[in-house]
Amino acid sequence: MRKLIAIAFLLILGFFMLKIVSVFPFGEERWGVSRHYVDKGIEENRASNLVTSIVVNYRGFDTLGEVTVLFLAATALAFLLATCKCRKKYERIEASLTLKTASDILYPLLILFGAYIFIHGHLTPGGGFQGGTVIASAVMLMLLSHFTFHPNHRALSTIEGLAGIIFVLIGFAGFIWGGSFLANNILPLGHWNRLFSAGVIPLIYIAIGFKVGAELSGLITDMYKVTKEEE
Amino acid sequence: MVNPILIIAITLASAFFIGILQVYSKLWARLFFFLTLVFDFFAAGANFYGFLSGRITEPILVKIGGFPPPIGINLLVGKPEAAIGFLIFTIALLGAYHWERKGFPEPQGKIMVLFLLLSLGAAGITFTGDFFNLFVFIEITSIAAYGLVASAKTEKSVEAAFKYMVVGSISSTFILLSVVFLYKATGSLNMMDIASRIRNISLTPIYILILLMFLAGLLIELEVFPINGWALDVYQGADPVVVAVLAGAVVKAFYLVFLKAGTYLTLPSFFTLSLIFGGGTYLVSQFIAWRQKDVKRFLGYSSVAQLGLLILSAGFFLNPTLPAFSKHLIGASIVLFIFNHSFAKSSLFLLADNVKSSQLHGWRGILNKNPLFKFIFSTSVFSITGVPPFPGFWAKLLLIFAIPKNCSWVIGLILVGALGEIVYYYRLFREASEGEGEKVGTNLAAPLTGAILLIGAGLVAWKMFATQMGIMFNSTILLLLAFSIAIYILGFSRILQWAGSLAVVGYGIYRMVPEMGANLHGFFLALVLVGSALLLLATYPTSKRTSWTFYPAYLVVVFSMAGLVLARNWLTLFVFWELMSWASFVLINMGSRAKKAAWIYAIFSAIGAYSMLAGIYLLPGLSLTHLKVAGIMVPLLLVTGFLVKMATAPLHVWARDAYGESPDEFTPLLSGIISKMGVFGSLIAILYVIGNISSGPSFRYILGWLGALTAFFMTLIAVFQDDLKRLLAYSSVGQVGYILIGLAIASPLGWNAALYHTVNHFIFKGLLFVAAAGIIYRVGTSYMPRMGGLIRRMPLTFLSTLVAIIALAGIPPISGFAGKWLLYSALIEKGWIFITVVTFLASTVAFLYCFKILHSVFLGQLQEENSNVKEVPFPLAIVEAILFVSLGVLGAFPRLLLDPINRVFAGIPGMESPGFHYEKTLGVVSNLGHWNALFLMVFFVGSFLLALIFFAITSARVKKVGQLDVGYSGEVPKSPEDLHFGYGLYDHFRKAVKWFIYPMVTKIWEGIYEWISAFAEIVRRIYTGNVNTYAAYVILISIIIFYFFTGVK
Amino acid sequence: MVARIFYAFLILLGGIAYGLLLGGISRKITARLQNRRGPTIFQNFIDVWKLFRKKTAISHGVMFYLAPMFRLVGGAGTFLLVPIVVGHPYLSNFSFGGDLIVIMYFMVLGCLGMALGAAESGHPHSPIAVTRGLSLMAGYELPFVVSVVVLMIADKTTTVEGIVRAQQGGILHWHIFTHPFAAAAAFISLLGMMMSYPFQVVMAPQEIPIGPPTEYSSSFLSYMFSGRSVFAVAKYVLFMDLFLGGATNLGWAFLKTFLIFLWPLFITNVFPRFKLEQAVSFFWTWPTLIGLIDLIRIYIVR
Amino acid sequence: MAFFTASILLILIGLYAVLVKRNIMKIVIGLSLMDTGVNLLIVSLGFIRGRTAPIINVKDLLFNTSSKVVDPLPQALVLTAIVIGVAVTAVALSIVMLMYSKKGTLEIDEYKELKW
Repeated sequence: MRKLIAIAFLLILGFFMLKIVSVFPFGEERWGVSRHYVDKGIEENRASNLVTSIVVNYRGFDTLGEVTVLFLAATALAFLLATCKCRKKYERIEASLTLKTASDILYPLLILFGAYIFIHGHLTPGGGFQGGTVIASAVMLMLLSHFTFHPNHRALSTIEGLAGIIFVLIGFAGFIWGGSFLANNILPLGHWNRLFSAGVIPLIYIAIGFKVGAELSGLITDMYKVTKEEE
Repeated sequence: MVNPILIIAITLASAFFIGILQVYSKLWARLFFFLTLVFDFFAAGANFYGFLSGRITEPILVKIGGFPPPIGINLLVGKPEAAIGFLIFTIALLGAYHWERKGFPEPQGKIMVLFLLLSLGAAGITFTGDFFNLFVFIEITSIAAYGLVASAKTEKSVEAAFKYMVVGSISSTFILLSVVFLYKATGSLNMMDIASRIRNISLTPIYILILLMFLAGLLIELEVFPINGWALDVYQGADPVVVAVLAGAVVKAFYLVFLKAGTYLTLPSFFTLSLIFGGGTYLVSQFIAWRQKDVKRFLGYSSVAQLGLLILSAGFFLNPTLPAFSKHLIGASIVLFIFNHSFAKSSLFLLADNVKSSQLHGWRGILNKNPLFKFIFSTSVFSITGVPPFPGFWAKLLLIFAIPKNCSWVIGLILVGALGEIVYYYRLFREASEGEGEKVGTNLAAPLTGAILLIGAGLVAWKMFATQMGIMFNSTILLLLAFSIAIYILGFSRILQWAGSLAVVGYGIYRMVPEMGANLHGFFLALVLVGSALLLLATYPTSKRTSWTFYPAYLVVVFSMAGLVLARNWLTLFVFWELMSWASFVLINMGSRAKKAAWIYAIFSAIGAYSMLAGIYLLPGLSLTHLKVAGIMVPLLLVTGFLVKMATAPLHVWARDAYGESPDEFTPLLSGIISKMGVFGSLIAILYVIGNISSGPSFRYILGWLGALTAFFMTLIAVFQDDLKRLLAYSSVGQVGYILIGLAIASPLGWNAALYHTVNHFIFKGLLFVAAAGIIYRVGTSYMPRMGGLIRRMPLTFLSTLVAIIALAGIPPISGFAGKWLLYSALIEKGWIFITVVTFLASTVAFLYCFKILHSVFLGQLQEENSNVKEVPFPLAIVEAILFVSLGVLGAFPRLLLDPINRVFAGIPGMESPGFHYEKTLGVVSNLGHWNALFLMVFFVGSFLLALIFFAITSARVKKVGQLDVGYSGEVPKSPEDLHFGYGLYDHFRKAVKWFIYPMVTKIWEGIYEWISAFAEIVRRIYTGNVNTYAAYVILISIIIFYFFTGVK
Repeated sequence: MVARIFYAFLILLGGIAYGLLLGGISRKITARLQNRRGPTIFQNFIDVWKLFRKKTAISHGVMFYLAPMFRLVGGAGTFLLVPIVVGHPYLSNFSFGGDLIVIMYFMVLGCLGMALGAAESGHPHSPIAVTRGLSLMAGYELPFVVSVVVLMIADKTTTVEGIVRAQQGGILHWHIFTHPFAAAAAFISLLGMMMSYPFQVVMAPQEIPIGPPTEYSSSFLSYMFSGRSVFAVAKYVLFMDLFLGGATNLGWAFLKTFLIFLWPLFITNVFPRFKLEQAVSFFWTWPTLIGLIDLIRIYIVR
Repeated sequence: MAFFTASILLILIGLYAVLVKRNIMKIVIGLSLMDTGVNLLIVSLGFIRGRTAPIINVKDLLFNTSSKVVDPLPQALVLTAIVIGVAVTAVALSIVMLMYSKKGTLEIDEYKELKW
């Protein structure tokens, strides 16, 4: 009965949603403000990845918020799990040698890869978030495979905070020298499709990359640590 | 001006920094945390002040990244945003301070980051001018809130956080989807830009659907019924500090978004939507809180209700058809509501944090533990329930008078809801002031700040809006009210307070003399001031029991009555009326057994006040002049308010205990003068409104019957009371019934009767209550069967009581008869013969209790335990003497009072001739009969003296014997108890009239209360506590919104 | 004025004497109906004189002392406020002092005073009797008021003179004929007022000897007795004025009051005693309903 | 259209789990599903037929760009939305862990202490 009612509700809701999307034919050309981003993006920001140009500059404030959300989640999680006795005891099996060795090899490579992604965020698909996530996955891999692996929590927190502060400071620099918060006119924009181009965008993305990497690593560690403390 | 982006950026940076800092030093983290909050507070404050002072005129537009609005994100901070921002950081600072004092939970650094980001998120929601950015900030706020709600890490708090999170996720899904759809539909994310683009596209149903989806998401966050189960759980389960910030600050940010949505997204059904959801939430929540046993949850219900009211106001505020002035009023009302709710509710939650138990019974008596706690609690509760001069009152008033007349049912909804609110808030008040409770915490600085801010805001609102609404205040009255409050300072000595109060009232009389007497207002003014001065004299503080706040509250009552009778406008009258009612509530509540009585008093006061307010709202004009109204509704509503104070049946239920249990020093005022304000009100209502309606006579006839039935039944019930004050209470109510009859007759004779009896009743009932106070003070009980024989101990009190009783019984030659004579003459002249019969009978029955008072208290056998009591204290004796002498003088010379009354009526059309004249031999001559008061007095006194002298000369030696020496079948009784006939007086009569004294009205009121509670109980069950159900409600309500508010079928 | 006071004094004495005499007659008739010889019809004079001449009097306090005066003044005052012969310079008494409303309330004064004195005596029977008396009063007042209101409305006056004047011009103009139901109600309530059987529960000689004044004796009692007698006469006169068209001279007055006096006497000797609640219930139902007939008629035809 | 339908279906399935499932973890999974659905929907709303990704890495794209690439804005938005979704899920999971540590069960009916 409950299920039937739920399905009925959801079907009606789905009907309304479909109604809405039906007025936007799939694949139809329909520009709004983003036409400006597309047409003027290169001129204004010199970042060949338009999405990055939007994420970091046109809507950079959203991204600041996004970073905050992540930071917030990490903090909340750390806070909530700080005193939690959350897991029953269970036997931990040592990872196999193959896994350990592979992880050892992959770990620096993954971090490097992540760094690559966020450094090239303004040129290629990907960016700070993606890069950070890759770095965190490296940490996760190590955590899973190495029983004794312990990322330095203080360092993570510090990196996380500093990266965030740098983001804000870059914004401030724009405010002080460029006339508005997060303005992208304080550094030379450089040439299109070069690594050193697009003004502050790569800097911000690097900061984000560090931040996200540190945050997600911390997050994973926090969750993981809870399970370990019991033993 | 501080650039809003700085507030956000600096807060963010410091949140990050605290994240680092807390790893190294908690102290520094804490310091930095507060530094940031203080900075935010001042920065937001500077912006708000800039707007207030007019230094900033245009809204501040911040272009982030330097891009003009539709391209980049921008912040748009106008006056409302600045205000809400300031509010958010104020509440956040208070909350943080409170939490700091209480101790942050570990790990502290993390929780501080969460707290900071919560306020930041709320500020971001407020400031942003971009829809997607709004979504991001909503998410920041929500996630911080999830964490904070769970921060207590108790089972309840975690559960609440989970529910919040599930429902919040659905809400943000709706918001996100609708924002993206909006982008698709309009090509923009900027609010202003979308607003201008919308004007150019036609509002297709699909487009409306998108907007509705956005609103549905918002309505979840705004806790509308019935999708607010999560919110209530959060209120109940989370740490009160968190709740204080959520309810006080965060929700207000969401509300601002709601307002913005209404402004920018021109949604045709916005008005209906906000009316239905706001009004529904408001009404339902006010009632389902009735049976709630958990204080925090019940505060939650109240919060939800207040939000509902705000949503409703938003609907009106954004209604384009509203006239500009009404819009202005509603805007002001919204501001006041937000302020009021934020600070009052936060204070209450922070107080709840100081109480160990959150159960209602755990709150029992806690007000008596800490006066500061009591102050904060009372202030907050008063403000929320709309007691003047707190902002809640002005908010309600402004809102009501801004709502157009064609939506007058909304007024009904608001007032009924407000009534529900009174019921449960004062139930808490009652519980919290009853007996001695557990110790409360002393972490009171933050709520105290809130309370002080409320008072300040109330006064500012008074100054700002009173004149705009046409409320005029007599400056002398205001000065005197200020003095009244100032009397509080003398609280270290009750005697000093008493003397100070007398001085203030004396000064008031001195200042007001020119106003007195000349007309109706002046007449009542004289009664109020002179009468209160006399009764105040009798409040001579004989014991330490008197509370510090007794005299201030007493004087507030007195001067608000003065302001009331001087009012030249219905609204002014109403303001003072409320002030009087609530100040007297405070006084009644001081009685040690009066808590329930005070609760009931509060409820009935509210019934009266709100129906009066509705009546005033429906009047075609506000000034006290003849107003033409159609139908019986307006006068009925108007008069109900006054009838409550007169305790006319069936609105008398409050009177017995309120009179009986209120402090003995206060009861004389309650009966003698406060009830007369009802008389004043009814008089002017009849004069200016009821006299002019087409159904006038029949309506007045009903009033007459009400008066007669009140007189009869209350008198009958009074006969069977064994408690002195309760007996006098019923008697008082019954006597006021006579006055109502006189008013209803509305002939010159009738009104003369009414006013004469008004003054007279003040004299003799004031005297009786003063005497009762003295007796109770000396004997230590108000239970009459335990008294008796006091004539030997208190001769003066007996004499004055005797005279008062003769006046009460209306027996010539004492002045009480005058009112009776005038009333019967008026009744017979008018031809209301059935009422005449009932009235006559009532006054006959009154003899029964008259004898009962005299016998049970003064006559019969003196009990041994009372054998050492003394005469009443000297000031009381003076008052008694003054009053009984004036009864006698008026008895002989009724013209002393009749002439001023006639002067009062001389200015009123149709009342120029008093309906009687004076002749030398016949005395007062009406069209029907005559009555020579002076002759009767002389005749009676003369013949009495003659008989006495004759007796003294001629009769035999009179031998005085002891009290036990009675003819008792030859036995000599041993103790007075055996001989005193005190218990069960009139038991035989009770058998005869048992059908009449069945407390039917009380039973009906109780039944209504029970039924509403039971119904509320059923409605309350929809909050099953199961998160699946909550989510299902969300979906259901969204579907309903989508279905009914668009053309899409 | 002096002459007027003097005559009033005389009339009062006459009233007292008449009252005492009627009391004696009543005792005689009752005795005869019960097959007793009974006392002489002047027995009440003898009693009063005897009591008055007693050497000592017991007092229980101030109110106790004053109550007989209250009683006497209340009775006498009422008597003097009711006009015996309307328009007569002296026999109209002090009727200028007040109308019927005044009289009705003045009547209570004596009762109240007596009740207070009796209550001060400290004897439990006194308050029992007083409360009974007051309750009974609440009972009989209703039908009486109903009929009085009928008369007031019908004659458009509240003065006794006005009511009497309205009945002039023939026996059929008497209110007992023009408003028979109202009169019936009033006369039934007169039974209660006189506290005769079946409404004798106040005095209740069996349980609470002679009612409220149980502690009174000697000269106090004589005062009370006189007061009571004249009070009774006042009521007869009032009824005469209200229902039997008043009197044009003393002879008529004696006749009519005597007739009214006889009415309770007949009833007294036929009925047993009502309990108090029965009495009140009775008064509030039957006589009231009877009176209401006329009240409704007046309400309609007015 | 298939994309739209599929992503809406995904949202609905997620919601279904929230409405019906008794296990807290499943509810959280439902929320996560819902997020995914929304993200998909947003991305597909930005799609324009026959266009390339909005990365101007060849000269050709530099001119008349708006006729050659898809709408980049929804992608930017989705990036944010994804991160937010992750954050919410993380917090949700930590709350679930706390709940489990309190009562040792994931049954939703056990968490009805707050009601009425």
